[in-house]
Amino acid sequence: MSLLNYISMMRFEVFALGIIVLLLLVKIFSEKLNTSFILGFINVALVGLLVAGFIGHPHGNIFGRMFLNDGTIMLEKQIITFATLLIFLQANFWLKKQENCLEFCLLLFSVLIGMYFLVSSGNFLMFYLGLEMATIPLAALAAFDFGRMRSAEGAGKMILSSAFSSAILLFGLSLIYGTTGSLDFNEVRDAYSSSALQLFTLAFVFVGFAFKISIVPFHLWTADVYEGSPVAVTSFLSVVSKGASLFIFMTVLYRVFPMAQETWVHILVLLSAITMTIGNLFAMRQTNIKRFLAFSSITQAGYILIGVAATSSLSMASVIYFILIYTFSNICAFTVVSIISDRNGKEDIDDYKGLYKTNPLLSIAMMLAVFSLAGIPPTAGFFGKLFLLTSGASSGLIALIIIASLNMIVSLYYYLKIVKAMFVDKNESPIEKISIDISAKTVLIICFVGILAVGFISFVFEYIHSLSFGL
Amino acid sequence: MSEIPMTYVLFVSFALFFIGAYGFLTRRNMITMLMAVELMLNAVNINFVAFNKYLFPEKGDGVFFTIFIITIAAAEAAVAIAIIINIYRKFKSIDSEDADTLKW
Amino acid sequence: MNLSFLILIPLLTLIGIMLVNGKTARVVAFVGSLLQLGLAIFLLFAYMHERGAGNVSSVLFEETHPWFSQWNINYHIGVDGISIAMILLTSVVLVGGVLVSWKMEYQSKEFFFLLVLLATGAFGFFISLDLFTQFFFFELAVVPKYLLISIWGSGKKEYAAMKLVLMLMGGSSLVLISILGVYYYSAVGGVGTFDLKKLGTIGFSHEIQMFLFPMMFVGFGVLSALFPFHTWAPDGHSSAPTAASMFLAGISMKLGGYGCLRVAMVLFPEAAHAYSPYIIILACIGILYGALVTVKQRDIKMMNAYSSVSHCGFVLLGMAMLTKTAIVGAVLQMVSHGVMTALFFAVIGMMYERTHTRMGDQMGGLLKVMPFIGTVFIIAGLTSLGLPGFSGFVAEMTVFVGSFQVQDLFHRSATIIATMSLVVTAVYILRAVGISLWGPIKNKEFELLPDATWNEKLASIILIASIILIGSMPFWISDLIAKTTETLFSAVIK
Amino acid sequence: MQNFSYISLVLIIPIVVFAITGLFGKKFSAFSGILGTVGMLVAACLSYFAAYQYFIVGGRADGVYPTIIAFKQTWLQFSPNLSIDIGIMLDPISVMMLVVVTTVSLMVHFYSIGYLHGEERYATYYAFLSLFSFSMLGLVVATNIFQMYMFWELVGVSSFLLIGYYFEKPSAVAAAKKAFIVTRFADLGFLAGILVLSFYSESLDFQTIIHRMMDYNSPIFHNANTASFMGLSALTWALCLIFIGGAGKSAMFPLHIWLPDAMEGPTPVSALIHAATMVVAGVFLVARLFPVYSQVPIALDVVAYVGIFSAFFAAIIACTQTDIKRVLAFSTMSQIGYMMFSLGVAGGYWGEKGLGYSASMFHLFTHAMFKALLFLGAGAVIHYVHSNEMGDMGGLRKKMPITNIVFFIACLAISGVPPLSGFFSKEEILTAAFNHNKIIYAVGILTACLTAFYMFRLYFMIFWNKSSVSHHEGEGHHGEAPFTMKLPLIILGLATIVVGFIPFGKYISADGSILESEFHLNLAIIAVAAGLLGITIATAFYMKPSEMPAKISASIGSIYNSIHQKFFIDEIYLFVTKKIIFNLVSAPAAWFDKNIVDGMMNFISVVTENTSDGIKSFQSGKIADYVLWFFAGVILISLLIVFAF
Repeated sequence: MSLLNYISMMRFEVFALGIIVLLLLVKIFSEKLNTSFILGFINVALVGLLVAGFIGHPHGNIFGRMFLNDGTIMLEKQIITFATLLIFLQANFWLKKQENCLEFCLLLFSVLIGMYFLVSSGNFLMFYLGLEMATIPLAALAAFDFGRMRSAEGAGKMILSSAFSSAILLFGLSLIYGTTGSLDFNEVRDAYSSSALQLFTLAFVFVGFAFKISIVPFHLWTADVYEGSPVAVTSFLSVVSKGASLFIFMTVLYRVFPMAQETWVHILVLLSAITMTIGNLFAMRQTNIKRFLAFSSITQAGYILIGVAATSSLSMASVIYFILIYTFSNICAFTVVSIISDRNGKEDIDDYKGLYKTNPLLSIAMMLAVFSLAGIPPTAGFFGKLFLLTSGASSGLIALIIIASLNMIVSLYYYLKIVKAMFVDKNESPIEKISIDISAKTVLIICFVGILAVGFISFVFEYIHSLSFGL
Repeated sequence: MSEIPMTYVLFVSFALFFIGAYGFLTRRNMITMLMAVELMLNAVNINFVAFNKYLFPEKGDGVFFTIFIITIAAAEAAVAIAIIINIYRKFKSIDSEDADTLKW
Repeated sequence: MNLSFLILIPLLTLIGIMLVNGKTARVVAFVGSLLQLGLAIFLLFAYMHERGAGNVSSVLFEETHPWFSQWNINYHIGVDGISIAMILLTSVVLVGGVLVSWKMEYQSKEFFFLLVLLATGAFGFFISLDLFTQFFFFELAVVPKYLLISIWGSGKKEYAAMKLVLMLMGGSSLVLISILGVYYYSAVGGVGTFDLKKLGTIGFSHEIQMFLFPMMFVGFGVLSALFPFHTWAPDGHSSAPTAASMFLAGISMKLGGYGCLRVAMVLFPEAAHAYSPYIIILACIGILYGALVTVKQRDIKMMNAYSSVSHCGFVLLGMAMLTKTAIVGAVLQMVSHGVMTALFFAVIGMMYERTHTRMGDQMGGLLKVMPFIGTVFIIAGLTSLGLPGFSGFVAEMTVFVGSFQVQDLFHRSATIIATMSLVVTAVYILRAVGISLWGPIKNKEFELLPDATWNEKLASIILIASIILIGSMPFWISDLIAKTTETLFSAVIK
Repeated sequence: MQNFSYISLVLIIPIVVFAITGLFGKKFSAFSGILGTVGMLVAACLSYFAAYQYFIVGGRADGVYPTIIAFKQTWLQFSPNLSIDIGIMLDPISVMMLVVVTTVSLMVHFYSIGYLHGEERYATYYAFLSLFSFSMLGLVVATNIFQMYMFWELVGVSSFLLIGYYFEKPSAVAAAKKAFIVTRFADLGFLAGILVLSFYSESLDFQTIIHRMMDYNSPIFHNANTASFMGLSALTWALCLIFIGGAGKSAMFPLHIWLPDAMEGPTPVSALIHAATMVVAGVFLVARLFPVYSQVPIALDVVAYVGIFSAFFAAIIACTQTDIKRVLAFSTMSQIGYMMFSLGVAGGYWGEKGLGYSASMFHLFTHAMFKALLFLGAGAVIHYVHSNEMGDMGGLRKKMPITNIVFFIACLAISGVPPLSGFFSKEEILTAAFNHNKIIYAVGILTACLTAFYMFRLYFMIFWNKSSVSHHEGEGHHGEAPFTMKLPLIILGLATIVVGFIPFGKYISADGSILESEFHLNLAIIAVAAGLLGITIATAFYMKPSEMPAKISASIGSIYNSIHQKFFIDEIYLFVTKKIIFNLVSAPAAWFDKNIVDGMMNFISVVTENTSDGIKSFQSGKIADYVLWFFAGVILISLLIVFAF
């Protein structure tokens, strides 16, 4: 295998690594940093990454099956890259004001590389490395807002709980290694015999994922970190980090533990029901919009688990499809939050009262976003959610679907509260008219198109389905 | 020389793991909590090495993994301590109970 | 006849409303709705022509395009007699609604946008033959109501809007569950199907029917104010702005009825038989209880809202009787009530706009001040209490005659109980007429109030014309519906 | 067989007039009266011609008058058997009713030109009048029981609109509502009856129903007669229920309460609707279905007893009323009671037994004439005096000579004094009653006496009694009445005198054959004597101002009072509706809806919110707690995996 092949296989990783190196060099050699130049460069680089994904479809594995690549993984990476691009664009305005803009980019790309490796991993070692790489810099990012107490507190909670979670995960992995004699996904699968100890280890591994995806009761850090972090990091956490973890979660469950399917489907169903219910109940009472979106994203994770539990190729396609749609909707919402928060630091739902009067575009964007999250037609969220439920139905998870549908009513309630604040409520001093910078505007437009079009255009789903697999 | 049976080793590692977990749950000082995590990670390390040595000596997977864990644990500790210092600056305390402004 | 135009025109109208500025939106909405009405009428004639030419397939103008082929989801549309009646109703009410809101000042562009969006959902719902597509349109017609009510409404609008949307969403959740259940159980090796026509031929087992039917029926039933899930209706209708009330009571409630009838009963005929007594009981409670509660209302908008509960009970009663005539009556009642209640809400809105009160006893003597509006109110009232010559009579009598054909004491008592509401209806309608229109003028300020403007007149005339068209010449529409009923409900009809 | 298709014009003209005056009446208000009158004149002429053609030219076929369907069109198809047809059916009674309705309507149209001159809503009035005429005509020519029901409702609503014509008067509003709701309540019975009857006879068509129900051997009749509910056969139920409808419209006890109040409407309207035409619809309904009724003795008995009781009951009340229109209203009720029991005592369908049927129709016909005359006369008086109270009148015979004369004629007629029309019809009724049921006959005679008494009480109180009416003198009052009002009075007066001589039995009888009514002299003498007795007492009491009536009423105190208060029937109704229905059913229902049913929904939301609030400590903000939960989760899942799944 030629070097070119290696690079082609690992194009995302290599590309991202190159950027990191470049940034470091810039950091070392330039006296005074030109932030807008760096931002422009990163924007272009991310677009380049995205484009790079479209050239050819490398299949195969390298490093002794440590690193895998196929269509699904490429797609997942592209979604991750795309989401990162959107988030970065959204954060441009904020980053311009930061002295340490470069560090932010460095950390972001480290996380990104971690995620690339994570979704590409074919071995638990690689998986672990990717996971930690995607977590530790993220904790640093969460603490990026030096000046704010909350940022530090959130980051502290994140790093400590993630350390704990990875310790538990590792313990599980060590037991897997002990019982199967390998860390390679395929070999583990072949050696897996569903003995009591192995099932026990499954629980430990499971929890490692559950932490990242913030499934109840492993979600408690989520809201605090979301609230404390800068908006850009929050959206990254809620979209990219969660998405990447879900991708690998599915891969691991489907590829490594098919023997224990019955066991983990039960657990997934149980946790899914708990997750959406608890997420909803907490989301109802939030007043901070970021915290609110944190719980909303927990609820969404609950819905996604339905698709994971359904274990068919259609359900996997639905999950990826949903994550794509969720990306659009959540980023749209966070973009609005960041635009407002960056200008005047207002993050309370009450501050949004009367927003439509002064900022119609932002309100409509927010409305579309929450409707999409709530699964209201004609937004794409409707299709995403319905496909998840349909996949659940096809696998006969009727009870779970009933719970999910009931939860959708509750979630509609609080999503409508946001809409109500913006469109209905009167406010003496609403947020004044905001001129939106061009990059954020681009994000909003892309999200508009995404939210409205991804659902109707069946091609997207067909494409995803052609790449997905199931049990 | 008779070998120490693997179960002995595993006993130590399991004990270490749960001691670490217990420490994490009961300590309020963040640095101590971090140390507790290190204990847990070391338990995992022992596991890996022991399994590698006793059960699958033909390949070095476990040992390699251990090395990576140690490395990453260091990185993790670095970031964690940085954050904890930051917390100390803001809260004038590294007691985990004090840093609870974000809740509900 | 390409049915997709029925969705396309509202969509283009929506785009048009988005593009133009402020005041022009109403013109666009009006033109769009008129085109739609024209199209609906054309569709009626095209349908009759096809039928006349001997086309006997159960639905006409079918069109199928695969949409999400992995799920077996198709964009499958087509119409039968029942849906044509509903489409006509929707387009008439839409024109009326747009006209009535002509003078809307506050954020009129958004208002018309949401109104037409609602209509789009309704049109799509009525022509879909694929459960997924149908559900899509069904939900599309729910959430805009929240905004319509909470932004432009009156009274405790926010509470009402939230309650309405959540309850309707609850209904639609049940529908969703049952649709997914259908999908699951229809899968014979591989993926299931959403196609109504195909599902109709599958024949679910008894247990499955017994499990899914109540969910689907109650789910749709919430929308058509099935007791005890009707409480969204009074608050929602009364708080909504005029056009939205018209749409809510006129169309949305019919979405529910149509769903119960066209989907639930067609798919689960056995369960429909098994559950019909319970539905009859609930419908009767709804009819009589709704009417009795209406009597107590001071607020005339509230009155009409509760009376809608009562009237929609006839829809449920008719379909649960499971005779051909009664089912035809149920559909007729949907159409009739749709137009009637739209007219009623329109005229109540006109009165409210002028007097700024919805309390009947604060009005008084309005007939003298505004003869046109007063007359329209009386006509609407007389339609509501089932006067021959107006549509309500035709529908109610068909339900009664149909219901009475079931030869046992239970069904007959139910019919007789239902007929009692006719008297109660007369009581509250006349009471409303008596206190608000007749009698001496209570408030001196009212003496100077203007009568209807051209747009209000036009809206009233269009709606009244439809009422009279159905009421004095019911044969065409009853024929239209009866033929479809025969083929569609052959498995259900006793 | 002749062509009767022109009859549809009789219906079309009023509805067209209604449309024109209703839509464009405002523009040419004054013209609408003339338009309405001319239209009705044409309709009346057509009806007369039709009657002539039907009875005289056409004559009998096979010894009976044929039933001619002039027009029939399916209007609404319920099922293959059941459909509402709109059509025109001509048989003796419908032709007779056509004549009655168009005549009285024409008179009222004409009369109203003067009576309502200068009213603001003049055009509306004529529109409603035309609507009423249309509906009433549609009712009488109905071919289909459902068609009849439809027009039945329509006359109800036109009556409602006309009673509420003076809608600014609260009393008029209340009266209109009452009239509509009470009749509507009764119509429920009618509707239920239709449902039962149509189910068993499998048809809604009058002819078919009658044909099927007359056939003893048919399975259909057998079914209807044997299917029983609570001890009565389905057919009995059907007929009794239908009779409830008829009783409501015809103001039979206990559904009569709306009629006196309905006098709030303009007086010509009372003449047309509440005296001559609409209120006899119930009688007409029973007559229309008489062949079926004749199969069910129980139903006929119900009709008879309700009729006679109402006749007597109303007559008693009429003696105490002081409002002239109310007196007339009760007298109407009483006379309709006559017609009803007359039908009820027509125990059989064939031959002599059917005398009651002919008599009833005859009385309907004559009553229409003289009662319309009385009302129009009363209208002229009210027009002159501007009051309904007898106390404000008296001694008007000088001021209003023509009115005086025609009123006197009408009073004689209603009292059954020969040779005026009322005598003939009432005599026949009493004969029929005598043949059938002696008790009814006795009460009938007593009622006849009372009738004469209160009518002459009325007459004397208006035109005699006080020698002069002081407070009307000085106002420079207009004359008796304009020409438009006088002419109808005269015409109807003449009609009252002559119509009695029509050999009614020859044209109208239950089985369609000629009924030669014999004249029973002794029975006639008793009836006339009863009438004269009543007149005499009235003369004694009321011709001159006298203390006697007051003394008598004082001596029977509470009885008089309860009669004067119409036996408190209104109060009972009021109690039932206001207290029981409104306060004990409706108000709790509304409360229940708001607090229980809706409360349930709100409760769900409250519970959700409370739960949400209750579990908030779950997210305590302390990292140690988070990790504890985390660890608990791990343990729980491990346990679940190992033990549960």
